[in-house]
Amino acid sequence: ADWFPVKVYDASSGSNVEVDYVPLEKASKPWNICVLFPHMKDSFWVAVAYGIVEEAKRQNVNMTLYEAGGYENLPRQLSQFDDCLAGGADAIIVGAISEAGLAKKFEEGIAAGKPVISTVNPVSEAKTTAKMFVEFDTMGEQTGNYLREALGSEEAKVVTFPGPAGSGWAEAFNDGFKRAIAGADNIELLDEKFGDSGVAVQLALIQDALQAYPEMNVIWGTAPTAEAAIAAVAEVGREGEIMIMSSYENQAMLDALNRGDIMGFATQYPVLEGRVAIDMAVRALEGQPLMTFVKPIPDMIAKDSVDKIDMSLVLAPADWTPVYSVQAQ
Amino acid sequence: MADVARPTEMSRLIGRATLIQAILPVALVVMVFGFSLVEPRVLSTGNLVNIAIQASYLAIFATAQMVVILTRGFDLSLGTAVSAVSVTSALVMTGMAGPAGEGLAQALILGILMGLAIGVGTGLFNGFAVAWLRVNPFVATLGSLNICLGIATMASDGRPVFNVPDAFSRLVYSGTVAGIPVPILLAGLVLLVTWFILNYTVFGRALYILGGNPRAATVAGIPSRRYLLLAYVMCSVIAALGALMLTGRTGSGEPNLGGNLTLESIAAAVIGGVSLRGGLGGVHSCILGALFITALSNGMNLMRIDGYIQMIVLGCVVILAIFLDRLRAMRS
Amino acid sequence: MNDLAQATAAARSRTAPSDAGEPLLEMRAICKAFPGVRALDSVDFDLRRGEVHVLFGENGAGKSTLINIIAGTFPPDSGSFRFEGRTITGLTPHKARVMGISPVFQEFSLVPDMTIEENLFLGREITSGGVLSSRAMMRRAREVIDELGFHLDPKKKVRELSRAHQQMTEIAKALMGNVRLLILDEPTASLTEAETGRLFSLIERLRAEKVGIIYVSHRMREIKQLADRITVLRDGRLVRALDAGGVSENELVELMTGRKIDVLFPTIAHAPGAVRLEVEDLTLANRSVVGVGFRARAGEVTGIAGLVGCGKSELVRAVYGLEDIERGTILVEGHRYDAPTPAESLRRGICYFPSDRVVEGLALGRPIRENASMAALDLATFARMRILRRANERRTIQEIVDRLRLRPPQIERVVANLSGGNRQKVMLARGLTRETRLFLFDEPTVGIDVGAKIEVYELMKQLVENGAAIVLVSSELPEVLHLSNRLYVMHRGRMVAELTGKDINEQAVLSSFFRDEATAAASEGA
Amino acid sequence: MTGRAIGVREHPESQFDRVSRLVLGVGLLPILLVAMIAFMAVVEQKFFGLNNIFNVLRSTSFLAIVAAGQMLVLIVGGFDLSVGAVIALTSTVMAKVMAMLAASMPDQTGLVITVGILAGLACGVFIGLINGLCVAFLRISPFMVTLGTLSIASGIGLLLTNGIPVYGMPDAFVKDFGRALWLGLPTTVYIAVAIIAAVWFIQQHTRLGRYIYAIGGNLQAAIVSGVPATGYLVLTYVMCSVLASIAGILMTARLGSGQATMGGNLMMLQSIAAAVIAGVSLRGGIGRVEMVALGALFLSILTNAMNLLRVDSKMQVVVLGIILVAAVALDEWGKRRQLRG
Ligand SMILES: Nc1ncnc2c1ncn2[C@@H]1O[C@H](COP(=O)(O)OP(=O)(O)OP(=O)(O)O)[C@@H](O)[C@H]1O
Ligand SMILES: Nc1ncnc2c1ncn2[C@@H]1O[C@H](COP(=O)(O)OP(=O)(O)OP(=O)(O)O)[C@@H](O)[C@H]1O
Ligand SMILES: [Mg+2]
Ligand SMILES: [Mg+2]
Repeated sequence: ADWFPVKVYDASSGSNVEVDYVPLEKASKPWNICVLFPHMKDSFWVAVAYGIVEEAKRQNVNMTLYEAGGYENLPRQLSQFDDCLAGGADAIIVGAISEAGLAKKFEEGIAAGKPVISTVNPVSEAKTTAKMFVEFDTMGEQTGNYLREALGSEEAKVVTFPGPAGSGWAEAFNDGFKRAIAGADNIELLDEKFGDSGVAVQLALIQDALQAYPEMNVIWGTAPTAEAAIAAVAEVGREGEIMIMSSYENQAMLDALNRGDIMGFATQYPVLEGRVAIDMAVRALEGQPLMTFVKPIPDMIAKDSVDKIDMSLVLAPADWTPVYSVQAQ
Repeated sequence: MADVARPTEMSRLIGRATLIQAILPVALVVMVFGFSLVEPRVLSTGNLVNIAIQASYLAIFATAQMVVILTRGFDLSLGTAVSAVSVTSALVMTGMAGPAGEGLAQALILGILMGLAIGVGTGLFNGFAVAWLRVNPFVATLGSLNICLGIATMASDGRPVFNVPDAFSRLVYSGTVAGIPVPILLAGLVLLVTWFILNYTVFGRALYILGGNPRAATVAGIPSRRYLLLAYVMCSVIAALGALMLTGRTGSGEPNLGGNLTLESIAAAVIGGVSLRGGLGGVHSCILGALFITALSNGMNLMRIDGYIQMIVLGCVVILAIFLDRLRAMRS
Repeated sequence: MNDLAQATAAARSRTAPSDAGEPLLEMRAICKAFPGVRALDSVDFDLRRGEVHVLFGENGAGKSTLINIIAGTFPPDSGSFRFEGRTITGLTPHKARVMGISPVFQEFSLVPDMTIEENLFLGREITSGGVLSSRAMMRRAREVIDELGFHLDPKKKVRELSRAHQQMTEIAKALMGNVRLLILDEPTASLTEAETGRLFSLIERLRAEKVGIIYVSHRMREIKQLADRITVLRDGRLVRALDAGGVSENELVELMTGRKIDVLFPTIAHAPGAVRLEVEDLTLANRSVVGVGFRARAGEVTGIAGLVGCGKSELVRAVYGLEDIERGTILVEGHRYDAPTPAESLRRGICYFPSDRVVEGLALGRPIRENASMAALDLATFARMRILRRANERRTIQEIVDRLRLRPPQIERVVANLSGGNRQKVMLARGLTRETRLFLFDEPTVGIDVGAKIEVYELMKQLVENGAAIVLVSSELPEVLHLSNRLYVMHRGRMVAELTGKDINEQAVLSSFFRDEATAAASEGA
Repeated sequence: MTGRAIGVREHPESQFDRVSRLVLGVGLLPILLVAMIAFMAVVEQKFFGLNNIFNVLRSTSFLAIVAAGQMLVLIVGGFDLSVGAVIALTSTVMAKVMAMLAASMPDQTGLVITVGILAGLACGVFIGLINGLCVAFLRISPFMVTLGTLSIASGIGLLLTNGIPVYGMPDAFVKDFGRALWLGLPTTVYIAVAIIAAVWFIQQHTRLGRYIYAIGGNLQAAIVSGVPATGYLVLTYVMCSVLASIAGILMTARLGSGQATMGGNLMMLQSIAAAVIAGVSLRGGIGRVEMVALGALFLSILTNAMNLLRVDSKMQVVVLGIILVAAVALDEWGKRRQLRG
C-alpha cells in the first residue's frame, strides 16, 4: 500500500495551507543523495532513517546516510557535510544539529549547485532549497493542550524534564509546553529539571524530584524521561496516581502506551518526514514543482487515538534494522 | 669507547631508527592511498583541501593539549571551554554590532577579546589549582569542565547564538589568501608560534624539564609554579583561538560546540607521539596526529562505512597507531 | 659497639677460600648491546662458592649490566650462562630468586609507598590458605633487620627514609630468601662507616657459609679488605681476572683506566679568605636539624661528616632553600639571607648538588645539554630576553662536558642511557655553567669510579684555589678527612664537633660519632 | 629518625595543628561528609525521607562498584575510560540475550537469567582483556587503550540495538531482583557492600592486593623482585571491567530494559572523581576501597542535596565543579602540613 496521499501543511507561502502531499512516481535517474543525521541512537531517528531508506528505494536513487554520533558533535557534522560535497553528492538532506551552526554550510552547498533539504530539525532563517519540520514548541504545545483537555478541572502539579540544557530542542519543547499550560490555573509548574537525556540520568533526576516534590502528579519530558519515570514511579508504588507524558515518540513510548504505563506522547510523523525529504530532494534535482516548506500536522497519541493513527508513518517496524546506504537498481 | 659503536653498526642502528621514526607518517600515507583504491575521490584536490581544513582545527586543539601534557597534566576542560568561548564571544559580537553593521570593527575586536578572556580565565583557574593548590590536573580540569559548561549554558540560556556578523566568518573561515584557505593559514600561524615558544624560549625549555623531572626543576631554581600556571593559560588561550575559528566556521555561538574535542585532542596529540608521562613531544606530533584521525574518518565517510562500524574501526586504529608509536619510542 | 673493628679483624684472620670444585656461576662470551652502546662485549666471568669476587671498572664499564643479566633483569644478546652446573636460559628475576640469586641493585628495587616489611617480602610473601599472614612476616622482618644490626622500623614507609636507610632496606631485602649467590652493586655508596662495618661482618659470615658474593665498588679500601678475586672491566670488555692477594691499588687503577694514577686525593692549598656562608642556630621545621651553626670560607673546603640521618644533607639543603626553616639566621657574604629559594641561591652564587641524581638531579628523558644548562637559563649566555641562544648553549655545554671527560661526550644523548657515574658528571656540569662562589656538594662521589673521582676532586681543587668556597657533605670518611680544611661533625641533627688542622683524623671523628651511639641504638631500636 | 620524632614532640602544638592532625587522622572526606549531612538535616528534612535515603544508597551503590574497579586500575598507575561503555555494552548484550532466550524458552526463567548475566559478564571480561593485554604486553598508554575500547564497546552496543531500548527480559529479573527490596533495602545495596568488602579483603590480606600496590608504586622494582607484573596488570584491568559490567547488570535489572546509552562518559568521569577525592593517587600505588566508597557516597549526596534544595540544574554543574576542586585542594593542603611535621 502506498503511503500517500498525506495531509500536511504547505507553509511555503508563510501561512499554513492544508494540502495532500503526493510524491513523484520515480526519479528520472539514480541521483546520489547524501543524508546527515545528528545521531541514530534512538528509534526516533531510526524511524526517520526508515522513511528515507524506503523512499529512496521506491524512487530508486542512491542514498548514503551519515550520523554525527550525538548533538554534542557539531564539528563532526560540519566535516561530514564537507565530505558529502567532496564525495560528489547531487543533493544533501540534513537533520541539523544546530541551524545556526549549519547555515554557513547550507549556503556553501547551494552555492555549489547542490540542493540542500532540511528535515525534522527546525530551520527558520537559514537558506535551504526546501525544508520540512514542525517547530518543537508546537509539539510541546500539543502535549500541553492535551493535558489540559484530559485534566478538565482536576488539579495538576507538573515537573518537566525537557532534556539536556543547551541542546536547543529541549528548551523549545519546554517553552511550547509551558505556553500551553500557562493559561490554566488548575495546572501548576513546580520545576524544570534539565539533564542529559540518557535513561540513567533521567532516573536520578526523577527520583530526586519525587522526593523534592511529593505533591507532583504529572511528569512531562523526553521519551527516556518517560521510560525512567515508569520504573521510578513503580518503585515508590505510585502507579496510576502520577501521569507520565512524553514530548516525542519512539518505540518504547508506543509499547509503554499499549501497556498503559504512560498517558500519551506527541508525534510529528518521523517516517513521513524522511520520505518527504527524499522526494523534495529529487524534485529539486529534476526541477519539478516543489513546496519549499512543508509541515507535518503533529498529533497526540494516547490510549483513545492510538488505533486511529497510521503507525507506518510514525515508527519503523520493530524488526527493521537501519541501513546506511541504498544502491539504485 | 663502548658506547661509540663501530661506524658500520652505528649507521645500521641509525638506519633502523629513522625507518621506525617514519612509521606513522608512512602508515598515514599508506592508509590514504588504500582508501583511494576503493574511493578515488579521496585523493581529489577538493577532498585533500577539505581534509587539511578539518585537520587544522584538530591540530590547534591537540597543540593546546600538548602544552599541558608536556608537564604531565592534561586539560579535560578544553571541550567545554571551547563552548563557553564560542557562546560568549558570539553574544558580544551580536550584541555590539548594529543591524546595519555599524560598529562592526569594535564588535569583532571585543568579541575576540571576550573569547580570549574566557580562555585566560579558564587557564588561570586550572593553573592556579594545579600549581598552587597542588590539585591533580585531572580533578582541577574536571572542575573547570563543569564550570565552563555552566557558563556556556547559562550565558546562552541553552540556545545557539544566531547572526554572528558575516564579516567574522569571512575573517577566520571562508576567505583564502594566495589560494590557501584562511583556517589553514591561521592554524599554521598558531602552531608556528607555539613551536617557537616551545623550542626557543626559556619558558618552553622549562616545560620540558618540568615534565621530565619536576623535583630536578625545583632544585635547578626553575620557578615551576609560575611556568606551570603559564602552561595552563597558554593551553586555554590556544584552545580559545581554536574556538573562535570554529565559531567563525559555524557562524554562530554554540553551547555544545566542545563536545568530544577534549578526548579527540588528547588522542590526536598522543597518536602523534606526545607522551602522557610528560617531557616528550612537539608541534609536529600534533599535526601528524590530527591529520591521521581526520584522514581516517574522512576516508571512512567517503567509503560509506556505517557510523557504528566507524566507531569500532576508529577504536582499533587508535590502539594500533599508539602501538606503532610505542615501537618507535622503544627503538629510538 | 665497633663492628668496623670486628670486620677488619675478621678480614685479616681470613683463610684463603677452599677451591670448591666447579664454580657456582660460569658465564662465557656474554654480549649485551643497548641502542648505540656495546655495554658488554663477550665477557667471561666465573664465581666460586664462598668467595667474594669484586667487579671493578670505570663508570659505564658494564658492571651493572652484567649484574642485571645474572639477576635475570634482561637476557644477554649472546653467550652461555651456567649456575651450579646447570645451563640457564630464559632467566626471569623470579626464577633467579628461587635459585638463590639475590641482588642488591645500584638503583634500588623498592616501592616507595609500601612499608619496609612489605618491601622485604615483595614477591615472596608468606601466606596461609591464600591469606597473607602479616604477623609472621612482621616477626621475620624484625629478625632479619636485628640480625643485620640496622636501625629500621619495619612499619615505616620507604618513601620517608633517607637514601642511606633505603640502602639498608635494599640489603635486608636481598637477604630474606635462601641466598646462594649475593650480588652487591655499590652497597656502601650512601652508607657510613658504622653500617659499612656491619655489612662487612655479614659478608664474612656468608662467605663462611659458602655463599658466592659478587661485589661492585669504587672504594679501594673495601676492595682490599674484602676481595678474594677481582675482575676488571673496561668499555664493556674483560681486561683481566686476578687474585686479590698482592695486587696494589695503583696496578688496579691502571688496569681499570688504562692510565697511571698515583694519588687519589689531591693536596689542596687552602687559603681561607672572607666568610662566604655563616649559619647561626639553624633549626628546621622537620627537626632533622636543631640549633646548628657553621661557617664556610672562601678558598677552603669545609667538610661535614656524620652518621646516617644525622641531618647533614638537610642542613645544606636548607641553606639552598629546599627545606622549611623554623628559626635561625643565614648570612651569605655578610648579608642576611632569609627564606632561601633555589633560584635566589643560584643568583647569589650558591649551587647545590643533590645526593640523589635520579630523584632530584636529572630529567632522565632529556638530553645532556638541557640537563647541564637548566640551572643557568636566566643568564645572558643562554638566553636574552627569555629567548634561548641555542648555538651559545651548545658551545658552552660542549666545552664543559669535554672538560669533565664525560663519556660519551655527545651532548644530545638522553641522560637515561648514561651509567651512574656519568650521570653524576652531567649534574656537576651545572656548577660550571654559571659563576658560582659557594658550592654545596652532597655526596658528590656516590657511585663514581676512581678515575671520575679524581676528576671531581681535581675540579674541587681548582675551584677552591680560584677562591670559591666549598661545603662538602659526605658519608665517605676518607673523602672528608683528606679534602676538608675544616671539618664539622654532626650527630642526631646537632653539631657535635668542629675539627681543624691535625685534629682532622679518623679517631677524632669516630669518637664524636660513637660518643652516645649505644644509648642512641637503644632508643632507636625501641 | 627518632631524632625527628622526639623533635616533633618537643615542638609545642597549636590549636591549628590539632585541627589539621584530626583532618589527617580520619581524612578530610569523612569530615566533609558529616558536615554536609548535618547541613542537610538542618535545612531540608526531606533529605531523611526513607525513599530519598534509598535513592542515595542506590546511586551510591552503582557508582561505588564502578569506582572500586576504577580505583584498582588507578593504583596500578593506569586509567580506565571505558567503564561507561562497558556498562552500556553489558546492558544491551545481556538484555538481548535474555529477550531472545525468554522468547524461545519462556518457562525456564532461571536458566534465561543465568545465561543472560553470564553473557553480560563476558562483555566485561572481553573488554577488560583487551585493555589489560594492550597495556601489559604492548605497553600502550592506558589512557589511549581505554579510549580505544571506549569507542569500540559503545560502537558494538549501538550496532546491536541502534540505540533502541531492548525489552523482554523476564519479569522475575526486574521485579524480584532489580527493583526488589531485601529486608527493606534495595538489592543493589547488599551487592555493593559485598563487593566493597571483597575488594577490601583483597587489598589488605592477599598477594594480589599487595602486587597491585607494588606494580603501581614502582613497576621496575616489582619486576626485579619477581612479581609477575604483566599477568597481574591484565588481571587488574579485567577486574575493573567486570565490576563495571556488574554495575551495568544491576542498572539494567533496575530499569527493566537494555540501554546502549547507559553509563556513558558521565559514569567514567564520576568514577574517577569519586576515587580521586578519596585520596587515590593518579600516579599509582595509593588508594583504599573503603575511602572510595565514601567518595561515591559524597558525590551522590551532593547531587541529591542540590536537587532537594532545588538548585537550578544549570547552576548545579558549576557548584559540583567548584566543590570537587575545593575538596581535593583542602586534602592536598592537609597532606603538605603533615609532611612539614
Ligand atoms: N638501559 C640502558 N639503555 C641504554 N644504554 C644503557 C642502559 N643501561 C646501561 N647502558 C649503557 O651501558 C654501559 C654500561 O652501563 P653500566 O651501568 O653497566 O655501567 P657501570 O659499570 O654500572 O657504571 P657505574 O659504575 O657508573 O654504575 C654504559 O655505557 C651505559 O650508557
Ligand atoms: N625524603 C625523606 N623523607 C622523610 N624523611 C627523610 C627523608 N630523607 C631523610 N629523611 C630523614 O631526615 C633525617 C636526615 O636524613 P639525611 O639522610 O638527609 O641525613 P644525612 O646525614 O644526609 O644522611 P645521609 O647519609 O643519608 O645523607 C633522617 O632522620 C632521615 O631519616
Ligand atoms: Mg653501575
Ligand atoms: Mg645525605
